[in-house]
Amino acid sequence: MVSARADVSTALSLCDMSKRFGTTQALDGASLDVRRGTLHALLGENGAGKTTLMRLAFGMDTPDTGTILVNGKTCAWRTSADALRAGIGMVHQHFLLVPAMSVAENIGLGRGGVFSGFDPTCTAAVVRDLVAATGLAIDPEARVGDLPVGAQQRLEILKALSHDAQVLILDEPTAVLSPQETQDLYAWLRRFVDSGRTVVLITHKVREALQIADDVTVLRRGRTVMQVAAHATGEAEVLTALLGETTTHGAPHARAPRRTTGKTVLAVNGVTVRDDRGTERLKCVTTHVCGGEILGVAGVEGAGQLELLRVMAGRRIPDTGSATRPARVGFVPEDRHRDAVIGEWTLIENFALKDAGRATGTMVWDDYRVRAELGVRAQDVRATSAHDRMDALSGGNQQKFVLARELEGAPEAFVVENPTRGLDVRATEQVLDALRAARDAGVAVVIYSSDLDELFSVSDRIVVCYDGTVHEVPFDRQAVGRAMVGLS
Amino acid sequence: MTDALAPFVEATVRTATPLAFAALGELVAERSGVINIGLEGTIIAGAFGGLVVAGTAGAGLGFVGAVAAGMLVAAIFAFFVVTLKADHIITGTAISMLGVGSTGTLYRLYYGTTGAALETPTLAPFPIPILHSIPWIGGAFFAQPPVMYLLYVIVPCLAWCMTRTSVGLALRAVGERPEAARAAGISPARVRWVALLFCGAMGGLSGGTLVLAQVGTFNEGISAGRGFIAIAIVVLGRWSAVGVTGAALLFGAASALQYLAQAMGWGIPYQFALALPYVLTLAALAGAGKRSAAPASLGVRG
Amino acid sequence: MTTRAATTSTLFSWKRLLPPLLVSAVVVGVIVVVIVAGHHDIIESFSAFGRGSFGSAYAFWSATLVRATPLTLLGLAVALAFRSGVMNIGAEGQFLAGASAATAVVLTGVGGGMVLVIALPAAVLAGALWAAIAGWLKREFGVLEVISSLMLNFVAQYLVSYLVRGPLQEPTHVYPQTETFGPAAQLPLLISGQRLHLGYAIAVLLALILWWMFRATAVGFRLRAVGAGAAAAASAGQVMVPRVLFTAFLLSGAIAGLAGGVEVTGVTYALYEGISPGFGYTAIAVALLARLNPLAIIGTGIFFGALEAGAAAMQRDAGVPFQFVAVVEALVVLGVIALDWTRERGATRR
Amino acid sequence: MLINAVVLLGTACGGANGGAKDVKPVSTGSAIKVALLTPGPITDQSWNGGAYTGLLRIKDSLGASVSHIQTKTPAEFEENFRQYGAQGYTIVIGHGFEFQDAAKRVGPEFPKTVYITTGGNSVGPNIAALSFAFEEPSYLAGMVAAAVSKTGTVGCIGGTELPPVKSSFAAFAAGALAVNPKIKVVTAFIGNWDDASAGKEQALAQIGRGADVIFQNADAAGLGVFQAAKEGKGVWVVGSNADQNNIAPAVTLGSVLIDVPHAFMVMAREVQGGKFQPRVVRLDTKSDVVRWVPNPATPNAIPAAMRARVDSVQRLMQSGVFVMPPAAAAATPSTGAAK
Repeated sequence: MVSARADVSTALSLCDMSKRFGTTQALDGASLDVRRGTLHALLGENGAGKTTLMRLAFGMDTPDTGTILVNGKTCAWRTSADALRAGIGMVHQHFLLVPAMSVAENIGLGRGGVFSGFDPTCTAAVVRDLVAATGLAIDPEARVGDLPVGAQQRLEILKALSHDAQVLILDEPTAVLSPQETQDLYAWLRRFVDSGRTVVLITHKVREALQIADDVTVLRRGRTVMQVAAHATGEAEVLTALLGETTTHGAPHARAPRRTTGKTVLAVNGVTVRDDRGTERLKCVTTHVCGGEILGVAGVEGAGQLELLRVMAGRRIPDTGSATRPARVGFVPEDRHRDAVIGEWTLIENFALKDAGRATGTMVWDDYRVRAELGVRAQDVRATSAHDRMDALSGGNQQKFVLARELEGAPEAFVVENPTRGLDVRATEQVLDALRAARDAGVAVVIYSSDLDELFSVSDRIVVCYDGTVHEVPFDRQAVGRAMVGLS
Repeated sequence: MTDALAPFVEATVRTATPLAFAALGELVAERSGVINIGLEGTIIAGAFGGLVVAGTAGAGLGFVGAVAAGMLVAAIFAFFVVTLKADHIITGTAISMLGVGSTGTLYRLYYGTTGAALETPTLAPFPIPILHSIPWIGGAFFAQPPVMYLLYVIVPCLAWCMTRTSVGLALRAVGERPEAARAAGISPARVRWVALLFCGAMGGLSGGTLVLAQVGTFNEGISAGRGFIAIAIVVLGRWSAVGVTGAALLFGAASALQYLAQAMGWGIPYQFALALPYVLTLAALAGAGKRSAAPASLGVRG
Repeated sequence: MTTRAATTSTLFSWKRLLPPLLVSAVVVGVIVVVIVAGHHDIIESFSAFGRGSFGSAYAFWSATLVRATPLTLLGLAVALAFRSGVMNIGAEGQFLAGASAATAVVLTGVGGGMVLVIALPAAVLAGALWAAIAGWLKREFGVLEVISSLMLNFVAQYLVSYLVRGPLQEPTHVYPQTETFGPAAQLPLLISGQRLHLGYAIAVLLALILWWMFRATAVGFRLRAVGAGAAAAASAGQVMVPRVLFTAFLLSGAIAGLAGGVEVTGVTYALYEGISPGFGYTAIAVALLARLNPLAIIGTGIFFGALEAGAAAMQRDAGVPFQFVAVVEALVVLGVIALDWTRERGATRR
Repeated sequence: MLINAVVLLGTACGGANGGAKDVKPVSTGSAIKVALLTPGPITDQSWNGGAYTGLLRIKDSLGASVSHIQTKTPAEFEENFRQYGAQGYTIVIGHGFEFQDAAKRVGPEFPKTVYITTGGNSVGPNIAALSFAFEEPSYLAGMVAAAVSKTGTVGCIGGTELPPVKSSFAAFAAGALAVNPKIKVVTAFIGNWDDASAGKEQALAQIGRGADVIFQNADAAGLGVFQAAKEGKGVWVVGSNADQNNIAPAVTLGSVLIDVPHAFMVMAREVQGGKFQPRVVRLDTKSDVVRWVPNPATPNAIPAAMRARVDSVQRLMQSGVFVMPPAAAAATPSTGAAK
């Protein structure tokens, strides 16, 4: 079946795509038409099938049914190399880079014939040309593993462009970026589109999508439920399509007056932290949090905020200085899959994981089961039972589970890193509500988020990390934004 | 001292040659993310393949037989490890057993249980003009059977290929992060297949060298653990072609020292001398420091 | 819904039976071809195999289980390490260290009638210490344990070779072995008239203990957490990962050392060079085929014990050579891997 | 005891030409069953290969049913001794001194089976040990080596340090010293019996040290020693265990031979004839089981005077009056009295 709209002006068209993984029907006849020279936002909740659809478009998976048309011609990809050759590039949410190799080598990967020479200096020159042409600054000789996240993302885009991509697919590109980086990226994408090429942007952020996109497509449960020009719709309409119901999302929360307990719960005094190579990531930092307040920490990637949070959570021993912490500190790390849960374990075992370091004697599994079940109920985790495997849960439910675990037993302090990263609208709200509830119960909460809007919507007080130092700033967007880039 | 040095260097190079072939093969396998503990089986298969072919077609073609036999065993390993995504270590153990067992069985089928002493044609040393008369090292490096000179081609080629060609780049990417390679349009499975077949060819060459360039005969245990030593050499050489060659020479030197110690009657218990190479590797590993050069996906199934 | 489930399950049994049958057919087919090519009697070969492994009470108790003892213990050692994320392939060396230590204690004559009470703990300690070298190298220098433990196997092998010709050699200083142990240093037999010794009971008990440890104890949970996700264990559980890895090394080495002590006091009653035909390597297969489950290792231990006992009978009674036996063992392992694959594939297809 | 053995052997040898038919009726009536356990592969053309040839000769000459197994560990030795005993084998031969502990342990359980170890000194009602006077021909080889050596250095290369190998090397050194008191003897062990390449390197190291005659006793690994000699100039090898003169005829002086098949036949006949006597059976030059076999392809390598001298010493050995020098005798395990 070929979509009626799939003509020559359509850069990429996906018709009636279906894909099943095991018992999960990830896509169920979804369609997408992207006009050439437009920025097309692909919206949907977690698990709606956005990423799957784009992986099919990029040849990383083969569809069970459906047709892919590029410039009106039917295509069938065997591997993503075919898609690349046809001018489709993709920037993945989880970067697909080789950390041990240089920028130039990463760009050179998969290019050229079997035995054609690859000259790093030559590719470095190519990269410099690309950098000059695109304005995406990056050092071709740097080792990728040493680069900050923003630079890695620029590299991913450069990689796609180095194949002369006419259609660029980006999967949640702003999730890891600071506000400034996000603005830069959007501006760049706009210029890219204006030069006659095409962008597909996968995102959760409805407002942003409506601001910068030309067209919007919404997926729900593997089907296309809305395909419309951005100017022809509104936030409420999109949200209804997205969630399948009306919602009050987006209404600003009434800011309650600050009501801290006045008692300092968490404090760091003159703390310095060095990384493996001896570089100071935190430079003699002093700050504190009181019970009953949410301290928001802002900062661009690598400014020292993660080290600060880890010292506060007791996950990192400072090289000099001291930290005063209560006995119980809940901690939600940024990288959930790596640092918070074990995918092949049950929820009960994952619940017990928090005690792994200090447990002695035998494990009372019945007790852990009861506690896990209580936690699951408390945070509305959607699981059939506490005996489920962790990786059977969606990302949002996994995150809610981690919150439940870390909030259990009334911790006096709660430290969270980017808690809503990668979550959909509904799950994000639930997570933030949980933080507010904890604050209201008198817990000292510390949150770092790369999303400034989110930070302002939950925090009572905001500090900014800049180059390893911490600054108290007024509760003001402009002040925070300036402090993040080192302007006082 | 000088008259003892030249033979010592020669023994070093001779002992190192089969180890270097096998270790360079293992290097490529490990760079693609596969740890091939079945190398021992590949070497002995190469030794036997070399014997069979050389018996009818001469030493030169014997090496072709050795390479083919090594690749055959490696193909079985690759089928299980790459295609069936089986565990590397358990498959490798089985492949070692299979190589040793099947060569022993076939040897009996071909040559009988108590067959007459086998003598296979061997490659004569081919001194390279001028170079072979360099004092101390000329004999060791430039008056060897021609197969040894292959190393002079393979090592720089491999070093160049791994850093300067798209194939080498693909190989390293697959060993470091297969999903990144897949996203770049490279099939990790195909790369691993090729890497393992190369490893098999080199293992076969190693066995062929033992039989057709050094010993001139075959016996059932002739590989004598070289597959395992080669794995150590790859680690010691920090996963680079030049480093691996250096480590092979170091192993060769340790063995040569052991031969010398016994011939000179230095009175060290010979078990200590034999254990020396392994202790040396452990010491060198400890000295190499924390930053490992190991491919990130080494030994990961799938 | 129910009808659909019923139809799939009937289809299923077919689908489920077919791959194992195919794989078995291929393995048996290759074996038959090799036997025929070697001019051996097929029926005699197979019946010898059956006789030697399970064919009689003697075959089972005295051949299969006696061989299964070191394989089970070492399989448990390997499984403990692997489940904790430690790739200890040095069980062979730790086995030899344990055997040497137990022998040394027995030969000093300490403890009189209770010498085993000292000798076996000494074996445990020696195995743990031998493993600790690799563990220490990993903790201090980040040395890959796969390599270091493999290297240590060779060092241990030469160490035993030295010991039986040096400090531990029998009194006449002629033979490269130790004196035979007295009855006090011999593990009691479990069944009269059979060779099965207490060591096997220890192995089974240890399997139960490890199963319980992983399932129910905090230590086991910690080991498991580090094996399944070291970063998560460190971050969410505040587990001292390097210390736990080192502990896993010590425990694994201790069990392997015990296996060595059990072998000299239960079977050989003396230390010899070449006391292990590569038990430590076969144990990797034993552990992995049991999917690192301690209880299942009892089964895979018996399986490999039977394989070796049956293979010996094939040599004796059917004249099938030793080298061929290695081929059979390799084919069986590869066959099981292939079966595993068909099962996994079946699981993901569903 | 020793004299007794020799007498018995004499009778057994005398009956050898009579064929199996004469002996059979004396036995239990049915064909005997003989089993052989070797510690290494029977394709080594040396220690293990010789034993297998012996087993086949028992099969062909006596119509025995035979079985062979290659075993690796002491645990397996014992297990297979038991299995053979349980299956009613008449004779079970463990080919090496390392089998004696297993024989001591299993022998009493199966009194109807005769356990024989080649090497060692363990004896029981149904246990005997074959003790090869391997030192005698080794001594002769040492004499020849000293006479042939131009450099005054000769070498010995063994697989691992086993008692029979050590005693043979000691006798070789004694023989060499008897001819040339200034001769140097260097000894090396490869560490295993398989690594032919390492065997070759050991030989090359000794050649580099000046050795020009090398006595090898390393089974399969020893094949590398022959290769080293072939590549060297003026280097000679002495083979061992089996007749190895045809492995590298141009560079081999001769072989220190154990006629294992002969020895096995002697014992098999004795058991079949119901005349088994538990003892250490010393098989020496006199019984013609061990002997020095010069290489017929290189008759002129050994000076005529030395050939004559070797012959005369060999005659002394054959008549049983030769006395080994004390240094060599001390290293000989079989001279320790039978327990």
